[in-house]
Amino acid sequence: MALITMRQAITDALREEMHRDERVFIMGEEVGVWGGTYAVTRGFYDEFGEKRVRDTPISEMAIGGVATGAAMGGLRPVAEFMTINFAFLALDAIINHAAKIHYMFGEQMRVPVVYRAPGGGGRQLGATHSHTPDVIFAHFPGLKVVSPSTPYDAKGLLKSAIRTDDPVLFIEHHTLYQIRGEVPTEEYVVPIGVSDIKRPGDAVTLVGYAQGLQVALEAAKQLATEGIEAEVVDLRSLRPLDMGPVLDSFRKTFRAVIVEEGYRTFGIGAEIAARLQEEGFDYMDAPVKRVAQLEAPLPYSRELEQSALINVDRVIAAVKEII
Amino acid sequence: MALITMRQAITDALREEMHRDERVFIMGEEVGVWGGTYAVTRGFYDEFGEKRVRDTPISEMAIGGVATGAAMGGLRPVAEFMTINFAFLALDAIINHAAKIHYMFGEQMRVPVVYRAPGGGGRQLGATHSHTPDVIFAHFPGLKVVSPSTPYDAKGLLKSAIRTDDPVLFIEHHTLYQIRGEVPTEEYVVPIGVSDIKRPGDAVTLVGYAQGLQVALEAAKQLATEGIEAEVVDLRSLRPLDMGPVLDSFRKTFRAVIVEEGYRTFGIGAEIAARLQEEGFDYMDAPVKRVAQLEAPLPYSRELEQSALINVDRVIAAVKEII
Amino acid sequence: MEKETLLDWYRQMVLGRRFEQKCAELYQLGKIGGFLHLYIGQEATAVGSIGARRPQDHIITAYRDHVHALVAGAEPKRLMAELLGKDTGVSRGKGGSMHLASVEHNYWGGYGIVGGHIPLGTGLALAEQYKGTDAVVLCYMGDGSTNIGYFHESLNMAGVWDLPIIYIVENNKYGMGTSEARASAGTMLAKAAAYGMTGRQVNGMDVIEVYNATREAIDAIHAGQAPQFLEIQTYRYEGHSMGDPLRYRTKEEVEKWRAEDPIGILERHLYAEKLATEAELDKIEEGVEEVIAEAVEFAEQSPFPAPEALFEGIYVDN
Amino acid sequence: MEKETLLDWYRQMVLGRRFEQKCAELYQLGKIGGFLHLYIGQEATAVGSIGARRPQDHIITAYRDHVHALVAGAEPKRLMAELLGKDTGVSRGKGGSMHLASVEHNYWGGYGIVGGHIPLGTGLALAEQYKGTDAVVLCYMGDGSTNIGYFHESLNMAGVWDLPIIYIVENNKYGMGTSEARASAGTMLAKAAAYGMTGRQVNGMDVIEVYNATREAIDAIHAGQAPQFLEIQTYRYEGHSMGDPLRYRTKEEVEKWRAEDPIGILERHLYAEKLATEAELDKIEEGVEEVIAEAVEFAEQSPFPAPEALFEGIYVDN
Ligand SMILES: Cc1ncc(C[n+]2csc(CCOP(=O)(O)OP(=O)(O)O)c2C)c(N)n1
Ligand SMILES: Cc1ncc(C[n+]2csc(CCOP(=O)(O)OP(=O)(O)O)c2C)c(N)n1
Ligand SMILES: [Mg+2]
Ligand SMILES: [Mg+2]
Repeated sequence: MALITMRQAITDALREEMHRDERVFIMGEEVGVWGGTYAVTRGFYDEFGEKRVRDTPISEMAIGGVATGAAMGGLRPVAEFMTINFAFLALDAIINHAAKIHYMFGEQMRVPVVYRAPGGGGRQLGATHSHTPDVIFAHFPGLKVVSPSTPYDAKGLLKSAIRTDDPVLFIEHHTLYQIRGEVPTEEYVVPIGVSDIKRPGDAVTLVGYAQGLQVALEAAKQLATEGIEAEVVDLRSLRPLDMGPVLDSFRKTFRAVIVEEGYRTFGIGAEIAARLQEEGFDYMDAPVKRVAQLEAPLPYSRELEQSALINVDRVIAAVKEII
Repeated sequence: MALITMRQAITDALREEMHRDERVFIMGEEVGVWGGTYAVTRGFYDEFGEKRVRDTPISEMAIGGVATGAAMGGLRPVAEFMTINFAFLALDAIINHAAKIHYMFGEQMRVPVVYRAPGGGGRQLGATHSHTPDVIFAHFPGLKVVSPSTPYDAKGLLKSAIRTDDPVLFIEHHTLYQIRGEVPTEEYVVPIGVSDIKRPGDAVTLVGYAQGLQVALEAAKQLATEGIEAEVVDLRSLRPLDMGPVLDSFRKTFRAVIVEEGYRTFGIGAEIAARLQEEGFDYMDAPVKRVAQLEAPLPYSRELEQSALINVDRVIAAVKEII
Repeated sequence: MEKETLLDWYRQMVLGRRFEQKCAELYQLGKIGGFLHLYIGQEATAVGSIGARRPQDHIITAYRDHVHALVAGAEPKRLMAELLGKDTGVSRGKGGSMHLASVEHNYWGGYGIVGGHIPLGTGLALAEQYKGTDAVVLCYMGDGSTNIGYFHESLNMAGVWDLPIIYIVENNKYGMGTSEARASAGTMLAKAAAYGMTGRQVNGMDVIEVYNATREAIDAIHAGQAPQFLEIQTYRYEGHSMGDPLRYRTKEEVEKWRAEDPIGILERHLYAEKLATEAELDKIEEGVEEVIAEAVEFAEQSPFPAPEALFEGIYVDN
Repeated sequence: MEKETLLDWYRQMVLGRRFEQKCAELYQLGKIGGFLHLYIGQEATAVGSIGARRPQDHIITAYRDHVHALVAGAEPKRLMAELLGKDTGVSRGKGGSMHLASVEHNYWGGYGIVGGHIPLGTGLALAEQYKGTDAVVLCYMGDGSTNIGYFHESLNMAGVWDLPIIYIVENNKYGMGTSEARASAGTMLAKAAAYGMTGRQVNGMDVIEVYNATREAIDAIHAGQAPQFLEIQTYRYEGHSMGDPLRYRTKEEVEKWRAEDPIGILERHLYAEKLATEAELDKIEEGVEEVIAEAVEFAEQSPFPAPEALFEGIYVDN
């Protein structure tokens, strides 16, 4: 085990996979000479050369589509969108091409592409650069959507993403790059589509992923000081969505709060709440609550932006409303 | 009153608004010489000339963005995406520009643009051409998203959409163009953001919009023959989302089924169900059910495609599970 | 050109045309659904250019894709089965007319989103370059699709990376009802030049000229001049798809182009050069009719996909 | 050029530069957050080209937008307030550095999504053409952004519709760390030609040349040659944004360009032509320092937006 940052865990996963498999290569804006705008691929250009670490023009549609085509042709591209906001421009390439091709051509082709995309708010980048739009990508069958909350998961899930023969959108919350966690020094993978209990408890179920999960964990810690033991479930992947552990937990706690950084309306939490009442109706002691981003474009001004984002207090308040 | 098709209602709204306000103009692929691929603007090119009925190149990003700019500059564009599938290419223009500009620049600019987009499945057009992706557009504050189910609403809502100073995505379900309904001959508008009871009842609440609403109405008719009186609520607009009538109905019937053509996971129904359990928890006699598209890319083959789509039987079955 | 090659091209063009005519019939009968875009008039482009490719070279195109599939070597019966939505279709009945593919023939399919396949073809070229093979990609598109962002971003990326791809614009003068002049502010060759490609105009009604131009483009790539760009001047005789009101062009214009029919041109050439007799060509025609009859028979007899097929193939790893 | 005009341009360029330097300071102090893209080195472009516009002409650009705003006439103090996230900022503190606008000065703002503003500018031009005015749009962008689909689709549409717009590429040789040669397969002028525009290269370190070129482009539009395209050769001395590791270019290259500093060039011109004395220029410099001090003072003293502001302005009609 080593205590490393999420950034390092992602870097390590990429490097190890590139050493393991010649077909894996990286493409995207500033991934090479610059070393990646979040420094995830620092040193890769020198280590692997420009064939395998490809700086692209500012062309998100082509990043989305060319990576898809390269995957069809037998490579295993890891294409980086500098931020997920710019992936809006590649929605068609991702959803109408990468995610459909295997199915639509009767399984004649495979599209083992990974799209990496940092996302999230809280850095005063303004409305267009602060999205957490994960849900819109997770809406469509054919794509896998993964978003880790810990260095351990980040490394293990990215390896799975690179190895699966399906297209994967791998969302990295930019405020998590600095967090540290234990990661084994030996090889491991984390399977895609398996939710994970990050903290056991019996008083309430907190459901989250990525940054929302970290907020939920912190809330759980504080609640514990008041004797409220929250169970924290990390979705880790949004499609496939593994509701098993969420339901198991709910059947034990009878109450749940979903924590997500994105907007509440038509957000991730809506589906979780809908599923809990559908499949766990008899266990509902209280309404399932949602803590999410307030419904405004994120403003630049620091305090104003912060006021729109989720935080530990809002999670604790939601928990207290239902227990 | 006149009995006209939804297509005619939309055509009439456009024509009347163009006569009323010089600033209103139409742009899009094949809206002019061809007369619109769904024949909505047939005759407009001759009637209004090429200044006000503008055929564009096949350039969805520019259709999205140029219309936004023209609206900033004081015009009132009605920009047509030939189908909503192609609006994927304009997601950034719509969400990161049209929907943000008023807010992000401190209200210095207004963006009174309407994007019209036919959508929906059921016509054997294959996975890329059969989306009902309404939810992904409705996820973001700043945009208004409207989708009518009747000729009356279509005409009145489109007029409101053209007159509001906010950007509106106006989604027309392509299988509804042929349906007929009563429409006043005198001027009227239907306000955006007001749900509507389309059929009164007390046994169960059916919630839908657009094609889903028509399926729900048909189901209600059949249920009535068995003595089950369903109340049918038409959302009409997805953002703003007017939950008032839905909640009122639910507090009366204690049970609800949501009917939508799009995918179930992270779909419209998820939010409705989540809101019902949050705000109507004490009235829940049974889980809120969702009837939606099965989670597969829509295939070409007719029967296979049909098997994935919603239908009256599935709605009736869902109702019977909870009453 | 060898006699045999020319006769084979003749056969392929006739096959393409008859196949399309049969599709139109089956559409009227309601056996084919969705959108149906016919290639009639443009046959020399697919036949001449694909005629120039080596087996390792890849083909990818838009939704007007039946004839490319046939020429690439896909079985007519499996194509027809696809059009009828059958389980035996090349795409298991899931793709339909716009999404035919036959990967075993390096035919990577038709695509319905205008321009969406251009980066895919570019990515296929990247894969070949990466693997160090000598294969090239023939990436076809319409004149109208040169106005979409995909075109621009893809050609630029291919230019920057010297990818082994030939972008082939089938300029049939219209994108749906919008003429080239109303849709494009610059010429096709100027667009190519924007990405550092020289480009070349080709008479798309002459299968031999198309063949030669494609051959030379492949050779140019092998000589280090990748990517390549061809603008093929051609015309579609029928509407854009079934149900086109055809308000945007005159009968005279269509007639003018019909007079330059690619099949007719080759036929005249064959007679002029005494490479074929009427009897030989009639025999070819008969052979084609047989192939098509068999294809329809096979398609009609084939089963529709089973209900379970809906959920098959969404993912490789479930 | 009149002496007064030149001195005013000198003042504007100095103002632009000092403003940016102050921003860098305030960023280091944590008073400005988010991304911050400085315009230092490129001042002659905004000053010369906006110097040529009439009040009715519109301006729109990307995120490197402070100096365009200043030159367009926005108040320095309201710009600085925006950068500090204050309620008195031009965008009420909601936009920040990348989203300055001052619509009363026909300055339609900076935009953070690369290329996203190009169709917006094109739409503004459409609105003027529709209304029948003689106003034109100056639409600025970087060299790197000519590779995104927005660029292509917008220029083509403007070309097809003859829209009154000047696309002004500020070619500072890099998009972030990627040089023009590594990002663009063709030249800027070849890209313009793809949309039927002739285009012209301009020395962006010479404010007079930029002015003249812009004037002529406006005149050309009025003479019926719309749209227009200018490629302005320039350079940014600082990193792309704060925290740029600057691994992609050499110190020598930067020094070479610094030697052609646009302020220095104009200064030498003023002295050579005896249009100004050192004392005059010093006085201008002092005046600028005062303006900036006032702007910072105003910004610092201004209140942050009230909490309610979060939900204000999402819609016009609620
Ligand atoms: C992104 C997108 N926009 C619009 C359409 C609708 N559409 C289908 S084909 C077509 C015309 C394409 O013209 P061209 O590229 O010249 O090809 P041709 O049909 O002439 O072969 C249009 C507008 C689409 N399929 N995809
Ligand atoms: C669509 C999109 N992709 C990527 C980015 C990240 N990004 C911001 S600026 C920039 C470089 C732009 O270069 P250029 O157009 O030359 O302008 P310059 O910064 O040199 O003024 C990039 C890649 C973005 N903001 N938007
Ligand atoms: Mg065409
Ligand atoms: Mg630049």
